[in-house]
Amino acid sequence: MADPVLRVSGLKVNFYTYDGVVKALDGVSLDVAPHETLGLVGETGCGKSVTVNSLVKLIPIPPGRIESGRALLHWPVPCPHCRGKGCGTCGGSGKLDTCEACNGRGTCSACRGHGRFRDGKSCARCAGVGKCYACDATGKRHVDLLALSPRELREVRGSAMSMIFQEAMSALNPVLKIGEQVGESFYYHQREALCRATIARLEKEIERARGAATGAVRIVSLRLYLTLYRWMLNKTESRLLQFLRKVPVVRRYHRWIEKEMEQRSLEALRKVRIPAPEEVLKAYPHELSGGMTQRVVIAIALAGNPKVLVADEPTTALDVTIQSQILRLMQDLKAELGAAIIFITHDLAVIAQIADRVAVMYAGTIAETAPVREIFKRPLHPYTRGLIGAIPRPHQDLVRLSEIPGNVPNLVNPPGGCRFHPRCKFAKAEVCASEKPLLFDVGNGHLVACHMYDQNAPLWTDEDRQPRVEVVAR
Amino acid sequence: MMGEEPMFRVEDLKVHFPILGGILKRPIAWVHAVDGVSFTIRPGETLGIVGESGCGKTTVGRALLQLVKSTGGSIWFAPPADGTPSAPVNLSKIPRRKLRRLRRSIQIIFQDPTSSLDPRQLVKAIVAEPMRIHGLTGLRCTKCGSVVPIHLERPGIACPRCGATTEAVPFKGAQLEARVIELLDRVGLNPEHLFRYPHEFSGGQKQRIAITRALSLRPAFLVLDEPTSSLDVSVQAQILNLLKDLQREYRLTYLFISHNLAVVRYMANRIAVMYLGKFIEVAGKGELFDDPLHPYTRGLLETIPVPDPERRRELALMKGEVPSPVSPPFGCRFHPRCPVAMPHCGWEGRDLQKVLEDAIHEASPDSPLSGAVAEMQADGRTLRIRIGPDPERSRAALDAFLAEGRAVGTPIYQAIEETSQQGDEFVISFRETREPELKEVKPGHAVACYLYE
Amino acid sequence: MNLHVYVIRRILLLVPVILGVTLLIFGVLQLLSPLQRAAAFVQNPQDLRPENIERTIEKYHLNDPPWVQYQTWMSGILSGNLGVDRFEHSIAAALISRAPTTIELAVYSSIVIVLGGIWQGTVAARRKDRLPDHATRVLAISGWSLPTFWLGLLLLTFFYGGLGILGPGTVSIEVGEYTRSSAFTRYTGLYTIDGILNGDLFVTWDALEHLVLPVFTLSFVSWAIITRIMRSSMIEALGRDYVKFARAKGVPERVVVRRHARRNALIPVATVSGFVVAGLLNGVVITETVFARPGIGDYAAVAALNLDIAATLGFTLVNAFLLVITNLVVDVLYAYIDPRIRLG
Amino acid sequence: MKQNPLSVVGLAIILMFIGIAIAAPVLAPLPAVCGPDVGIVCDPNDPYIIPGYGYQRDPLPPSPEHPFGTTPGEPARLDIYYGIIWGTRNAFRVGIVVVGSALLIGIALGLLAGFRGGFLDEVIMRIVDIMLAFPALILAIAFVAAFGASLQNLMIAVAAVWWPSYVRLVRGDVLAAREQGYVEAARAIGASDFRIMGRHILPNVIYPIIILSSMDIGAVVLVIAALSFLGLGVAPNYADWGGLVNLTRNYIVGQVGGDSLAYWYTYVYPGLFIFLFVLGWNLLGDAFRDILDPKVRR
Repeated sequence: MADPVLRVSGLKVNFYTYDGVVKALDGVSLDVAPHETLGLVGETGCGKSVTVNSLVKLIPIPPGRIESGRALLHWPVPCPHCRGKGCGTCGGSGKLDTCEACNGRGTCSACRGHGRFRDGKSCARCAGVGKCYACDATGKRHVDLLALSPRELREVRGSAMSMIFQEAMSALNPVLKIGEQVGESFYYHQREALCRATIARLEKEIERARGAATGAVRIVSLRLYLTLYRWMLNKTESRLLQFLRKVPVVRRYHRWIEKEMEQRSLEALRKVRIPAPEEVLKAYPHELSGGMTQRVVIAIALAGNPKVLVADEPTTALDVTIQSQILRLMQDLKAELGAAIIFITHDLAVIAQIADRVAVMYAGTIAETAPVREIFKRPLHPYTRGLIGAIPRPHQDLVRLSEIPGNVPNLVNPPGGCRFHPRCKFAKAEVCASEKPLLFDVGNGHLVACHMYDQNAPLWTDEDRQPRVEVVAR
Repeated sequence: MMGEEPMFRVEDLKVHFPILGGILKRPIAWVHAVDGVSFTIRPGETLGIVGESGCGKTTVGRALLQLVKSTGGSIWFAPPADGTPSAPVNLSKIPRRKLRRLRRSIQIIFQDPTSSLDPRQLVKAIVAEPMRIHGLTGLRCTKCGSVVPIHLERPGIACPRCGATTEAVPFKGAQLEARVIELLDRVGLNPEHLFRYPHEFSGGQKQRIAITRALSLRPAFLVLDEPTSSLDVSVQAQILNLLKDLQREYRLTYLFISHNLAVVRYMANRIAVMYLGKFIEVAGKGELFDDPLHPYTRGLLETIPVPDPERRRELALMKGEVPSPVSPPFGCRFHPRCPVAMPHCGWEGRDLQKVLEDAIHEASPDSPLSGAVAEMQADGRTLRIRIGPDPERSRAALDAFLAEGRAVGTPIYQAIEETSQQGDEFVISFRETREPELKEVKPGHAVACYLYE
Repeated sequence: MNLHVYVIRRILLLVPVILGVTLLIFGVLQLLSPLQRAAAFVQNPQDLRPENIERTIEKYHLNDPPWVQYQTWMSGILSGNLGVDRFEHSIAAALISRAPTTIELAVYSSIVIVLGGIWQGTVAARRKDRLPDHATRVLAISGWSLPTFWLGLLLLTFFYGGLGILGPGTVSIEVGEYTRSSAFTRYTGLYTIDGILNGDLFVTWDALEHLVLPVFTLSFVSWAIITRIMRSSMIEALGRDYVKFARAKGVPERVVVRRHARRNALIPVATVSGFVVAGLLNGVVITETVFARPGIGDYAAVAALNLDIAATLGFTLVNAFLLVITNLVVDVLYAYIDPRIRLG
Repeated sequence: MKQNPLSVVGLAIILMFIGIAIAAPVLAPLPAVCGPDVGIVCDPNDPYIIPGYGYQRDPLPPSPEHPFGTTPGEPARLDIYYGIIWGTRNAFRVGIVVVGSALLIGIALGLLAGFRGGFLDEVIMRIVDIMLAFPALILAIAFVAAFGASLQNLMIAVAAVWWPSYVRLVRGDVLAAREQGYVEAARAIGASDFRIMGRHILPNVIYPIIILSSMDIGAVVLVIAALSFLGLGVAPNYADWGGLVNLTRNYIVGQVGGDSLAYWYTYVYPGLFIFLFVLGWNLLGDAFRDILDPKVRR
């Protein structure tokens, strides 16, 4: 697999509630390749949402706390020297994309990649591996999402990584017009571009005003605006400007950039195939249908053209006919803008249709990850097998669905070892109850966290390991 | 089974809800939740109702128990007095106390187990309450005193233990608790759950409790209203299997309501597809899935995602969204979204209004169409257009637009009956149509669509 | 339903309420025998002689059948005449002449209450379960539990009695003299405003000095309510999906709070502010009594003390109307903030 | 509770007051002998009448026999300590009676309005609106002014202005509960309206309201105190906190300059007890609100 755009490793999250410590995530590791759609499946409370939300610190903290883990996101920054125009420093690309820690070498800067120093002491920086700790040996510029400052985090949110939620209707602010809500995302991520565009428009405006006889006053005001926007271009977060926006007459200057925002919002809405976008911009959320709101939310999420788009159960609340429309839309958009998508759902049917790779989660751990065809053909983890066996098929008459006995465990005191073992028919008390299984690579991109596939623990017969999906078809 | 007397015969069932509004909060409009539905349910079968949210499927289920008062039509129910169905009664007419007694044999499982269980009642109380209300009696052996298990109970059956005669005893104290435990055990819960509150259980377990409560009355008929849509896949499998087993053991009759075609296919023998308060297709499940007739049914089957990456395909699209049930479309209610709609499917003013609005939106500002329409006002089959400032030009533009449409052969334009001009008002009226009614086109396969008339 | 239908509906609903209000008050009156009511009009006990009583009863038609009395009474009210008090002065006139003082007090207090409450509530919500939250909580609850009159007395005795500053009354004696002189025109009757209008800022300053303690006393009690509502609704709003989504969009926290959360959080606050006003009217009576401010509250207290029923009820009626109107305004405001009500 | 330490403080305060109320006869016994000859005025059969000590204008400062000093001598120098102790009993009595009766009316009407709905609902809620159109204290003042000041009238007046808010509260909860799934479920198993109301709705709405309302005891005491402060309360020598403050009020406000501070005890002690009493209830109530209010619940 190509260098991942996002590599989550050992993510551990707890919630300190009054009923005890909920061990929501217990060392979750994920890779997301560029342009791929990763399907994240699991039942309620398995931690799918917590995983992605904690990446951009959207879990409530407190009670939540991210105990450990890293999330390396490949994130080139605009070249500071040329402001993205392209220059020597960035080799004309306008972006800086080499790891600062290792200057693109990919080796640990402390031990030069030897893993240990001359005196034989192993390198603490890279835990003796020799890989660059900052970019995970890719040499590209990566940031650890979990270590970002609030300010950086804000920049990442919505631009590098943006989200779609299940309840589109409640994701939109009921008292703000759609236009205001779409415009925002441009305002906070592309202010520079907006300013440039506005300035250009203003200059044109001034030219035109020159022509007109009565333009004198107008020119003055336009000039004022022009200076203001030049200012904004340099220091985006200017308190003065924020103040000016409250001053009655001067406030007008802001309309120009708002016009610019409106333009882009319209494009954004068109992109998600919303009919009559002009009306929609003026509407309030409750005036739109479920399908429409979900489209709006998608438009907002794509506004900052993200590298990773997280879709958290985007179609669960919708009817089949609308669901298919949205899924189709997402397929098309993905082709257009080539972002990687993390698609969270509990519906394996949807996964089968939209995902390239699938990661199955159970009780805060990754049970199995594999390419989508692979996982449906050769589900290895007992849980995955049960899950696939339990789906009713629309194009097949089943005599009986296979069941997974028991219930999802309470994560305040989860079962030790493999969290699935109390419900697992293959469980061998000795290992499963005591040791937490790691992800074993069983080849062709198929990883499974189950002792059954640990070559060093031959307690299971090959017959056990045979991927059987108990679907009794007639 | 076929010949048998139906347990339910529902004729032209209507349920309309008022929308209150205006200054005095009087009904200003009606939601046609269920708008003339007829069907029968035979003993022992499972009728599935499938449809999108807001199509009225839930309301049908509630109307069978008269939890919502039906606005029109009749619900004939043949209460099986000790196994053999007796004379049918019309549930929508009988007095409330009688109805309350009849509810013994008609029960319902709701979608959301969390809200359907009283948070302040213990499981024991929840399960026992129905038996208390109806003062149920159980059969006890005259010799060994053991209570006959629920699924064996027949009047005058011999004691399964010692073969002695049995007598009817009202459930109280120990007897009652014994029966509750027996029931809980049957659905896979155990006695230690007796004295817990609902919130201590998982969704699946709560649904099991709800099922127990319904079973405790030994009903003949169960309405299953999306019983698993709030549950996870693995739990759903457990519940669905449980329901199937129970049906076999207690010879239950089900009405299974769901939006999930796959689940309905798994549970039902016959399936009714519902759209905007109407049944549009009713067929045995094999029939329905192998040879769907109604365009909507076809559309559904093509749009549902299949849990199999091998059969991965570009998802088909059904255009538009479900219209509001307050003023459902004329003629066939599906016609605005129908891919194979025909001129006589019931086109009306607002359809054209929408088309025109979109067209005007797309049209470039300098095209004649853009200024042609000052105002549109659709009522029923006619669309009144106040044409723009420049009458000739506007009129010409509109005519051209309509003509173009006809030429292409789009049904809506062909449905236009006549166009007339009164002053600056341009009136377009569509041809009269009736609604297609549900007709058997094949044995056991009825569909409401003009394609098959 | 759109805004004006909504408003009309609200107004129509007022009619029965207002009618009921008058009926209730009138009913209270009727519970007393004509004799008792007549007694209320006799200045001093020595005059409680039968013929006096008779005369009074005649004079005020206390023997007419109730509906007739109600009719005359109502027509009086509708023409702005609330009858006369014990000393045969027009109640309406008395209330009007005293209104400015009360308005000054009430308006400034409500400003403090609402703004302070919203701000404090927001802070508490954002720092939930941390020091500011707990501090707010303690402050609010103690404010809630303080007897208004006691707080007033303590402040008064400490500042005025002890330090000799911030005395009772509306303005200090000499300023009072000046304002009554021809050099000073009473445009509005509100000292703070008139001072500015006359260009005599020292009057405004003096009036403000006398307002500090009463306003503090009055607001400290009601402020707690707004704070509490604001806190809980703000906490709710901050937990909503749209706030989460706004954050996910990369909107700065400051903006998330101001623009997304607060505006929604204000909706319930608008609804309770009506009740807060009621609280104010209660407090006004006490505060004015304690700080010897000659407002309508003080008037009512005195009237009640010497059992002047007519005056007390007149005052009550006015208050009821005030409150009803406020609630109407609040409802409309509410519909204005929340588009779902406006258009939904 | 554990979530909110303040509530523990509240509980402590309330318990303390309950203790005082119970032990009143021990803490503040009537003087052994009293009558004109010993210069002590008291009523041996009504302990709520505060014994008075002479008619001098100035109050007596705190001393062994008058721990909190006495009020100024109009109508007589009353022992503040005694008044406060017996005032505690009075406070409990007043608060519980008023809130209790208001609550009964509130629950009854609220249930009726909420569950039956329709015309009955309309009527009840209109009446409630009318009652709520009056600022509570002011309406109470009107009542008292009309029917004369006495403890009974005081309590009636406050109760009369207190119940409407409960009706609104109960009705709201009933309406919410009525929409709950379990009510429909109850209907489905054939339960009668009466049973649904009694077995399903009532238990689900009543506990929060009772708890919350019990916290109003503080608020009621506050209103009563305010009334008696205005002189609309009980006889001046009756053991009532608000009354005690009232006795000293004109006296202080009149004073200019330092010496009004000299008699601080005459108003600080009674006021302090009112404050503590109400504070106790509110602290408790706050904790309960947090537990009951889903918005704030964690």
